[in-house]
Amino acid sequence: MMLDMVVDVGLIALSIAVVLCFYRVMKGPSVPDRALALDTITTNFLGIILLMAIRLRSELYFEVVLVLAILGFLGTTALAKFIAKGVIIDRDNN
Amino acid sequence: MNQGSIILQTIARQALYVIMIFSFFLLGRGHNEPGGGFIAGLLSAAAVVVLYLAFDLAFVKRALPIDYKYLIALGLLMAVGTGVGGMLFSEVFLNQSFRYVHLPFFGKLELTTAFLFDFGVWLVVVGGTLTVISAIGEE
Amino acid sequence: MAVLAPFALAVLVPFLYPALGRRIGWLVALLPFSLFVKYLSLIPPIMQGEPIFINQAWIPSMGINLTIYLDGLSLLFSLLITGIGTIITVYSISYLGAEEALGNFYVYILLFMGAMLGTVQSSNLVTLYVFWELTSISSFLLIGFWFHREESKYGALKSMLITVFGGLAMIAGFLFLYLITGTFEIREIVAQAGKVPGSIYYLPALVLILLGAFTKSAQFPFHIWLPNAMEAPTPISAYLHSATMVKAGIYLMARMTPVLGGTLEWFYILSFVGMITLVYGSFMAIRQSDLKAMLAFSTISQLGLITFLLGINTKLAVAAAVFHILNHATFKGSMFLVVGIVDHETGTRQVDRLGGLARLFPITALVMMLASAASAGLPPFNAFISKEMFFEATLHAGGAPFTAWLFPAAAVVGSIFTFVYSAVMALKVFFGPLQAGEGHGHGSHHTHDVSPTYAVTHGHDAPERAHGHRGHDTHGSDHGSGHHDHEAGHGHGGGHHGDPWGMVLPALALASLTLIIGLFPGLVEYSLVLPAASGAWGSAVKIPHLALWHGFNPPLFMSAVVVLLGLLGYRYFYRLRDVVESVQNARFNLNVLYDRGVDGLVKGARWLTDIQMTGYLRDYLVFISLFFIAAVGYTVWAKNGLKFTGMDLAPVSVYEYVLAGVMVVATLAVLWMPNRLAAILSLGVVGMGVTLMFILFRAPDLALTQLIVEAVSLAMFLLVFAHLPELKKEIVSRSEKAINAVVAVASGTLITMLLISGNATRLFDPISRYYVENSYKLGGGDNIVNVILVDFRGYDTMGEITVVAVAAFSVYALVKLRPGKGGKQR
Amino acid sequence: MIEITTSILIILGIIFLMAGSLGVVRMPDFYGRMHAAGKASTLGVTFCGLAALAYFSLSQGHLHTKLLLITLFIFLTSPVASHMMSRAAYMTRVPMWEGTIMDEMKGKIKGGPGGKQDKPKAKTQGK
Repeated sequence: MMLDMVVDVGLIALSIAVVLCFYRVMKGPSVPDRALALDTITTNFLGIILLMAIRLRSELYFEVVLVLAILGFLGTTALAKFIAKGVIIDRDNN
Repeated sequence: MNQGSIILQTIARQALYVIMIFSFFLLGRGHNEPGGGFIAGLLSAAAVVVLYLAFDLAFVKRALPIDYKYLIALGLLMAVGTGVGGMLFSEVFLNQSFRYVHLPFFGKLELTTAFLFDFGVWLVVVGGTLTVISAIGEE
Repeated sequence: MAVLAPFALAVLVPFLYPALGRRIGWLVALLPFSLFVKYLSLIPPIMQGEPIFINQAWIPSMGINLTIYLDGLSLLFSLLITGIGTIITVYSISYLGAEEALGNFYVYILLFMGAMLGTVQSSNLVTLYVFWELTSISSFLLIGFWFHREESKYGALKSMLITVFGGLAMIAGFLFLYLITGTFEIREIVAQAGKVPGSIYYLPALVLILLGAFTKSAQFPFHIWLPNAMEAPTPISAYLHSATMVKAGIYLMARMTPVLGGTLEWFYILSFVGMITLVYGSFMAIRQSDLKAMLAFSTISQLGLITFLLGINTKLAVAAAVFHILNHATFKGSMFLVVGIVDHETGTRQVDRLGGLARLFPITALVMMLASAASAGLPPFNAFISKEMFFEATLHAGGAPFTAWLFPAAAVVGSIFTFVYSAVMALKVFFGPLQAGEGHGHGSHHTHDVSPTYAVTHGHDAPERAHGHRGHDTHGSDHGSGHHDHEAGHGHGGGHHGDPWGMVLPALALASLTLIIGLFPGLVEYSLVLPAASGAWGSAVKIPHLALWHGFNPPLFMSAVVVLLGLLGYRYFYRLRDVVESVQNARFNLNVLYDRGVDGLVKGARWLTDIQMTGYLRDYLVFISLFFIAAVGYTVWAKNGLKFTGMDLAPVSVYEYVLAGVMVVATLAVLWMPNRLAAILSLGVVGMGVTLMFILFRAPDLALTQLIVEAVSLAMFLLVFAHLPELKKEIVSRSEKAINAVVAVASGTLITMLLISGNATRLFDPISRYYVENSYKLGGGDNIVNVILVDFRGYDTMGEITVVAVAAFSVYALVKLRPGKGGKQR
Repeated sequence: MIEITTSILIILGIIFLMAGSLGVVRMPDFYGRMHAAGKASTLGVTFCGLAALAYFSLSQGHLHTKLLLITLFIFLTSPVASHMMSRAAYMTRVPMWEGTIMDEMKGKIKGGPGGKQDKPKAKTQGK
């Protein structure tokens, strides 16, 4: 099956991408680097899960994808605010 | 309006609705496909946290004037209520029953007491998480 | 059910009290009275020997059910409880002023009554134990009724500690019995009584159950709590600590006689403990200066007497014991009530300060005469008959040769002392020289209730006393202050003395019983004593006819000796007391032992907590994991549960290896991360890895939950870090790091081993098959995981959400209640 | 037909995702990496999403709305996350690559390099 073969290649490629980003998480001189690398890992995971969904032809995984997307977004934004201002939920700064 | 980035605020407004719909969706079908009170609850809490991130406490307090602790209490009441409800029909405590109802538009809909129980769980989880987050946030 | 009625009323009392005020006493008295009548009506059927049996399943699976079994023995006790209960409640209406917390007083009394009825009537050992502990609790509440007084609290705590300790021993004994006979039902145990003495569990069961009985009935080593229990209001002392509660131990021994009795151990333990308590109790009674304490020790000695009789374990002895239980309740109860009146009227209970009250309280004096004469065992009274039977029993006790003379001798000595202190209480207090008990005495023991005090010699120009009730009470009670002062002052003029009818009548009723039973024993013999004795003995008991006169026989001779020496003792009472005083040395007495024991316990507990509570979360973790490794590691090693063979492992594809590799690297990375933030991030990677694993193994639900847990914990970390001080890396000593490393590695390997062996052993077929099959049929949903979560295991989920709720509230409280930065309290 | 379109979309997705990851690794300073992560990966995931969408919609005959919503959501939020991260990095003066020619943002963001120093950039302000 041509499609399955493509999906497998894709999976392997994405795994390599994850390992690459993981390298950045390890090395990353500054904290934002690490955070960004982690964000990219999450995005790669999204890709992997989507490919898995196609590979296994089941629709169960879309929930996981969306939840992962939301939480990735949430995590990174919280991290960003934390790095920038040291406080995540500010009282009222207008 | 505040020092927070404008982009985040606009996105936050849209994202909030998407996440909320999705969490209700998850809650609703919990019985048959993956979903359920816990996950839905946390997702709704995540949605509100996005708001917290984008805007500040005062804004969110105005937007969501409810005190989260009441949510917890309501959730517990509902969960235990469904349990006790079972006993009224001389069933064992927390025994669930389910009926199939045919709504004109939606087709077969399954009404289960489990959903009420799940809804209770949902309320508790949302209330709990947000109480903690707002408590620490206000610190 | 009769047993539950008191509890029901106890629940109602708090609501009725505001409405009825003081009159609630009458309503409350109605209940025991109606029960008393009901039990009286039960006497005929029980006399014919068919006990009443009601079975109500409580925890059927464990063989514990609420069974009420009313035979002669329990009927006697029920009558005692309800009869004296009525008298006490009526008495306390006039005894306790309006300001006292009457509401909960009556609740406690009813609680106690229900508990006592439950104890004597339940035929299931566990239910009996439950009620038994309930009596301890209600006695704790009642002793500590005047909770603002130091002595009450001390007394209550002491009695609670000792009786509950005994109770625990008793339940252990019951479990042994359960091991032997395989049932909790007393009747079945009695049926298999033959098997019990033979089995190896017999001795521990006997000792433990006796421990429970001895602590409750204040036998020799454990009697120390009874004198301190005198801090309770006098009606309570009369009810609990003389007539009913302390008899629970006796009831238990009587009930266990057919099962545990009949062996040498039973004979020696019981008779010797009983004998020592009898002599020691009466011996110490003489020494007491406070009337109530004297009565307390006399109760101890009388209980010793009954235990002594149960120890002798002949038909006559058991009958004598049962008969004496009845008599003791009558005369000791009335003596307490009289002391209550004396204390209530004169404000003091010091023997030396009281005298010549007969002229002031003629009827009370009469009652006291009746009661103390009975207690001394003089002829026309009921106690004389039971003492005669007691002497008779000691003569034919059997057992070792030396007991043949020791028992009677001890009996006589005990009775002499009893005679002396009864005489003192009656003659000296009421007929001795009129002493100016002006009541300035601040006896440590006397109560401080609202009594208008009388200066014995100086009249108190109170207005004409309204008859019988306390309408004239002119001044509020000072019961707030610890000691008792007298606003009554010493107005001169004719004193209006007379007996407080509200209190005298009940006492008179009880005391008159001693005379009635004494003169017409037959009345009581067949209806109560014999059925009760046969209940205790396990088979019908026939004893010579109860009568005042049995002709010239050794017991009569012994009684004569007792009377003679008793009078002599009374004559030289003070010299006798000095002799007794000298014997008693303060250092080694049991009370000090008890106090030192309790303090030692508290100090030990504090020492233990100090070691553990170092304040560092890290130390707690180390403690926990160390304990985990020790416990689990040992059991696994001991049971050599580790199996590495026979594992049907799923094929591990390349993909999983890569993922596993990434996760391992990420976990190790956490150690070397420069700052905390980076550490959590790499933890995040591990979390993602786990989620992916779930996805690989096609478990979307689990993946979702794992994801969410990841995200929330990440958020929590960030929130908390925002407040933590900005220290990059704690400087942790090398040794501490080593320990942590060792602990981490050890627990890691242990868990992996467990998992592997867990996977290998296939003891039960996996539960999943059950869930798969009927999750749709029963639960109505085809998402098995959720159906389990909500339906099959609904209870756990409910528990979990309660935990979530509690956690949220506690975090909120912790954060909010912290003193604010500016020290302002939120 | 379904397989061809899905495969093409998948390959596109993978290319962009790989590019993104490579960029994150290879780029000299944070801001370069941010470009790669922000743009390339998001595009990559969107393509994967479209692939899945195409596959399931075509095989089931009706447009798979849920998947559409998800892809849209990712497409929306991922760049914002990168944006926030870069803002944070800029405010905490993460060093730029020495070869940067011009910094258009100098002085515009509070706390950034050259910005108006009214608020100390202390990690934790006094609450």
